[in-house]
Amino acid sequence: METAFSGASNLAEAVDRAFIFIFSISFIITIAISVLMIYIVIHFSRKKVKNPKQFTGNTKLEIAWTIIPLIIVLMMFYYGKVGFTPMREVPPDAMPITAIGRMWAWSFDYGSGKISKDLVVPLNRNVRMNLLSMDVNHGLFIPAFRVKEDVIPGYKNYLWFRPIVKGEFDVYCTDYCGLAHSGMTAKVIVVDSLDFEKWLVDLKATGNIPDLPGLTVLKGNGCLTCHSLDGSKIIGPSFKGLYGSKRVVITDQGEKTVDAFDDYIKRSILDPNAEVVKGFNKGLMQPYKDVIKGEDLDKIVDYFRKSSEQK
Amino acid sequence: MSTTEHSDYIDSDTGKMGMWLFLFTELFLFGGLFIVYAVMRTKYPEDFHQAALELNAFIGATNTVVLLVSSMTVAMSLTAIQKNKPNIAIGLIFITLILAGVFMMNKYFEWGHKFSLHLYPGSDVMKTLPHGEIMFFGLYFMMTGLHALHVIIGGILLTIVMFKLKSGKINQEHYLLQENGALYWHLVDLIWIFLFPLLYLIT
Amino acid sequence: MNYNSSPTAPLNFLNHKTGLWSWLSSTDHKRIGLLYLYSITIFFCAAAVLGLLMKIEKFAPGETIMTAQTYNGIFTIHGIIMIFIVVIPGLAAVFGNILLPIMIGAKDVAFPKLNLFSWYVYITGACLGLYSQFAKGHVPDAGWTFYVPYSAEVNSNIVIALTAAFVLGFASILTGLNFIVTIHRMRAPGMTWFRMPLFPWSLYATAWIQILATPIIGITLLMVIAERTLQIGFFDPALGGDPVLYQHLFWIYSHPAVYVMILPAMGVVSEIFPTFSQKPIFGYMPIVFSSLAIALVGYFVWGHHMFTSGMSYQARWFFSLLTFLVAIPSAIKVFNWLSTMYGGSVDLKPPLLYAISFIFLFTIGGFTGLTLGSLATNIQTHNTDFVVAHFHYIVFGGMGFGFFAAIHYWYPKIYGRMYNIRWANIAWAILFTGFNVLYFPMFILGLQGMPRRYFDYDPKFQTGQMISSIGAFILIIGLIGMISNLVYHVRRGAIAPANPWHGVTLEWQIPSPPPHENFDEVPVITRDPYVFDNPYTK
Amino acid sequence: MKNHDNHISSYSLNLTVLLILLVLTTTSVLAIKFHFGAFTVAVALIIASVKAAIVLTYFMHLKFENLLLRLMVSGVFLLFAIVVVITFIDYYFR
Ligand code: HEA
Ligand code: HEA
Ligand code: CUA
Ligand SMILES: [Cu+2]
Repeated sequence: METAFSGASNLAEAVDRAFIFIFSISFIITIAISVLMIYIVIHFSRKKVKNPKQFTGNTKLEIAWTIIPLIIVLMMFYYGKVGFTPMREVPPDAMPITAIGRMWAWSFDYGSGKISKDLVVPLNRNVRMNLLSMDVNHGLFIPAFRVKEDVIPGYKNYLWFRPIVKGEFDVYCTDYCGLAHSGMTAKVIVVDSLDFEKWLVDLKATGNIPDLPGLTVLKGNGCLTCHSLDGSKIIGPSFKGLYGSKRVVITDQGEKTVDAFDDYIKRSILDPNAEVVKGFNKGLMQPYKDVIKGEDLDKIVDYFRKSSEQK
Repeated sequence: MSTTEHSDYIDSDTGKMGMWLFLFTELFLFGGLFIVYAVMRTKYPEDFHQAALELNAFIGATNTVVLLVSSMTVAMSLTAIQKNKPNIAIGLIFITLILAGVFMMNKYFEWGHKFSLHLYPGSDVMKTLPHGEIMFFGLYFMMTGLHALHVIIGGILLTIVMFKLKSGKINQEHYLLQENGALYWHLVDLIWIFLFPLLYLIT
Repeated sequence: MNYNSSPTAPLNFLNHKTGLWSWLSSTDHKRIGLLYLYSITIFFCAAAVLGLLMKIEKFAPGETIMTAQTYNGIFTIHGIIMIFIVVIPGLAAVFGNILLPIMIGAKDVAFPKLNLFSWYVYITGACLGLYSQFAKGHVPDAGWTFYVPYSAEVNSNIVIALTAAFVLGFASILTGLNFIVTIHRMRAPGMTWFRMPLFPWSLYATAWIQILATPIIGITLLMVIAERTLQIGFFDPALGGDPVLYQHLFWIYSHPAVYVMILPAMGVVSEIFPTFSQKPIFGYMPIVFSSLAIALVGYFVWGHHMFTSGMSYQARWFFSLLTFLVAIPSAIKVFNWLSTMYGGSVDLKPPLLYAISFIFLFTIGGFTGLTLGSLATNIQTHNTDFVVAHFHYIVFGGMGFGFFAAIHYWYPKIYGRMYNIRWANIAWAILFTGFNVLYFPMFILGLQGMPRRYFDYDPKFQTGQMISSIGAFILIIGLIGMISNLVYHVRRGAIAPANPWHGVTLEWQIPSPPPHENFDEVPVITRDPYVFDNPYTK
Repeated sequence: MKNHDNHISSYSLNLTVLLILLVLTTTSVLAIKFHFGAFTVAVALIIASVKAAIVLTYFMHLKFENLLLRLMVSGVFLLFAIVVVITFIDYYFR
């Protein structure tokens, strides 16, 4: 179970120490200033003081309140730096996982053909996340672990941590990335090493459904955040009964009706903005030209065909 | 505006200071582009090298000379009006304007050539180039384009100066506008002094 | 804008000419200042209502009163209006315009026509901002920071919004330019640099930031426009561009811009504390030089907005260190203000109330700024509600309350009328309470991990969000109370004397409202700005 | 409003300045031909800066302006240089 402030990674302690240091000093000084102001307003009120003193400064005081805050902020800087430095020093034995951010879903690629929408990690193992963006900036934020780095296209950013508490924690996207930015969440699930090994080799458990490989591809690429399978409208049109249906689409040339067979479906994935289904907005979906490759496209079409036939 | 309205009675030092501050903002405007250039050059040294070979250093050099000479003629026109020789001043400004025209002509042919080679942003040829080269041409068009815009503005300013010289509104006693126009023109020159080596020379 | 009914017999800048056109064509710095005041107030109210709408939406998780698309559009235009249209021009364009020339003993600013021109540029920019909301297509939804690649790709009226920000930047540059030249060239005889009051000093520091930082954002926005319209890929990774470079360029301007907001507010309270304590400012020189130091060092800390962007380790700690250093001049000022009141004859009138709450809110905002500036803690708080709370505390609590302090201080000077003091005190109390109820919970939410720019949230955040939303309603009551008091008494207030607070700077030596030409004869200054040699309290 | 106390720079001075600038331009064109390797950029920029300085001092009359203006101009260039350097603290160490 997760509590608000308790840290669940090896990095949390140093971060929290910096928090505590800065907040304590801030608290003391803020209170001191407020009390002083109230005291002044009462004690030197116009009713009492008819003859204000006319002094204009004091060099010793000025030096004091330059030097003392300087020392304080340098200490704050020090705590911050000490808490931060280990975050950039990834231990060489860390297990690499690629976090893929796209509008608007995370997927975590373990390399071995295992792609998951939640981040499952073993307890007490160093984990290195390689951050990869498919479209715009995202931010990978795991509050309980005290880690956050931006996921920027064209850049190879990374972060690492070692989970020290078992449980489920939130993953957020902290860089504004459009319509469903706030829906771009996931879970970190910290499990025992043994359970983790089991989970990793079990390709079925998290979405890899061998008899429906197309669905696996859809899930792995986050398509289902915007397209439902049950006919409800999320952000894009639903996939329900798609194959073989008639679509009214808007193109640059105007409105037209097309039949949703293989070609249309592939076109809509590779270049979604050329033909936009009427009633939906252009530009919300990025082209998947470089993302979903030939074989996977066929799997998707195959999946659509089969699920339409079932009905 | 009636006489009691606060009028623009600007003495020369005040006016000149305003102009200089404005020039500072212009410098930082181009400064942003220079930062982009510097970063991109360190990222793609090879591509920048290749792309810069496409530019014609000869046209660049010609334009440098044209601008330098024009800079001198404006400076001299100021000397002329200070010495109370308005006709010489007008003539010199006129030469400056002609040089500005020559500069723009060169620019026109240079750009036109690039366009005929389909080397413009978003073109089909451009899309096939390596990233750094696309960036180089992007910067090239943005920087020279913005600079050309400044040449045009400077030209308009100097034209106004010329007419005011003719009508005697600018004279030996009052030539603030001419001074400021000249300052602006020198800035155009100053920026080109950096653009020329960065875009045309260093390959 | 017809002040004919004003019974103040002598002609002044408000009534010497009448009719709308006499205002729209006036090159009088005081009238231009008022034009800014009215336009800014209108935009502030509009954007504040948008803020309230966001809070209502967030009262409960899920969709309550608007869709995600609307929410994203609203925080974008809320940010654009508040930053570019309200607080950046804010104090400088309103009170700087009205008071700077008077306080340095000048008849007007150096370039009066340019001054009027900048107002028109400003209005053009502001209208473009509005147009982006109503033009065909989607409202812009990239946040006020316009981060690429999103802003370069999304299909909404981004180009209009970018152009608006560009034009507004131009207005800001022109104002800054005007002020620098005014201060250099127009000071009255005897007004040496160090006899200049502190408000003009703060404007001077501000103006330098305005002219040296704004062009950078100008060119940056132009590059994004070029990217969208001409397909030049400066920032698009698919064309070799660099999204992080955009962030550098954006913050090279936008960090110094936050000091454009706060420095004039610091100048205002530096005027208010001496007057209401009937005592010279404590540490005149340190305050002057800390303003200049903030302006200078503030130019080099922009990277603290990008600590998680994958910057190099060296850059991160360098920017963190400089961020901490720039806090020192602010600390110096706070202590000097406190010492100014200490030993004085303190009169707790509304301007002082606002000035004191300024210190309180600015301190909280500043310390949370330090939390954000420290590397380890920034990683946790970046782009969460903690940042939102930080900047509302420091922008609204700092600059906003500074603005309210200024209007309560100079109101009798500008209009020659007095607002109702008790009414003002009550409004202040509600405003202050509402403010803290609204924004304080956001610190805690942020620490718990609530990200910003979130339309929807995890139900575990609901308590905090609800308290915060309630605060917004308290705040709105206070704000309406304050504004209505001021508006109501413009015509109906009691006639104010020329110097109701017994101030000693030049603006208090001329009638209220000031005459069209400010001074009958050019004043000659023979002493320091804050000499209360004959405190009226004696 | 009068400009009398202004310095008048003679025609010949202007001409000399132009000639120097042209010589520098030629130098930099030739210098690039020699390929200094990594230093080409530096050489080109140094020559350009010298040219810029000359334009500022003579054509733009900074030599004859008051100290304040000269300080401002150098300050502005310095500020810009610092900003570039700081940006490179990021890019250089990546
Ligand atoms: C008026 C505007 C204003 C001002 C003055 C400041 C002032 C400061 N700001 Fe803030 N800031 C913003 C407006 C402002 N900020 C905005 C709008 C954002 C968000 C932008 C966005 O992303 O949308 C932001 C974001 C922001 C961030 C980035 C957060 C993130 O996104 O990760 C950081 C990080 O360092 C920061 C730090 C600071 C610091 C250290 C100061 C310092 O200058 C504060 C100094 C003041 C004090 C320290 C308090 C007073 C001093 C004392 C009481 C004396 C005692 C002091 C000591 C002993 C030290 N600010
Ligand atoms: C000066 C700056 C300023 C001010 C004063 C405010 C004021 C307010 N702001 Fe704003 N805010 C910003 C600057 C400011 N904000 C910026 C820059 C952002 C970042 C945008 C981004 O992320 O891109 C932001 C973001 C922001 C968010 C975060 C959005 C998100 O990240 O999800 C929220 C959420 O609650 C918010 C709320 C409010 C509220 C409730 C107020 C309230 O204080 C407003 C109080 C006022 C009222 C409640 C109404 C008052 C009514 C009247 C005065 C008169 C009535 C008028 C009529 C009858 C017509 N603001
Ligand atoms: Cu992805 Cu926000
Ligand atoms: Cu900042």
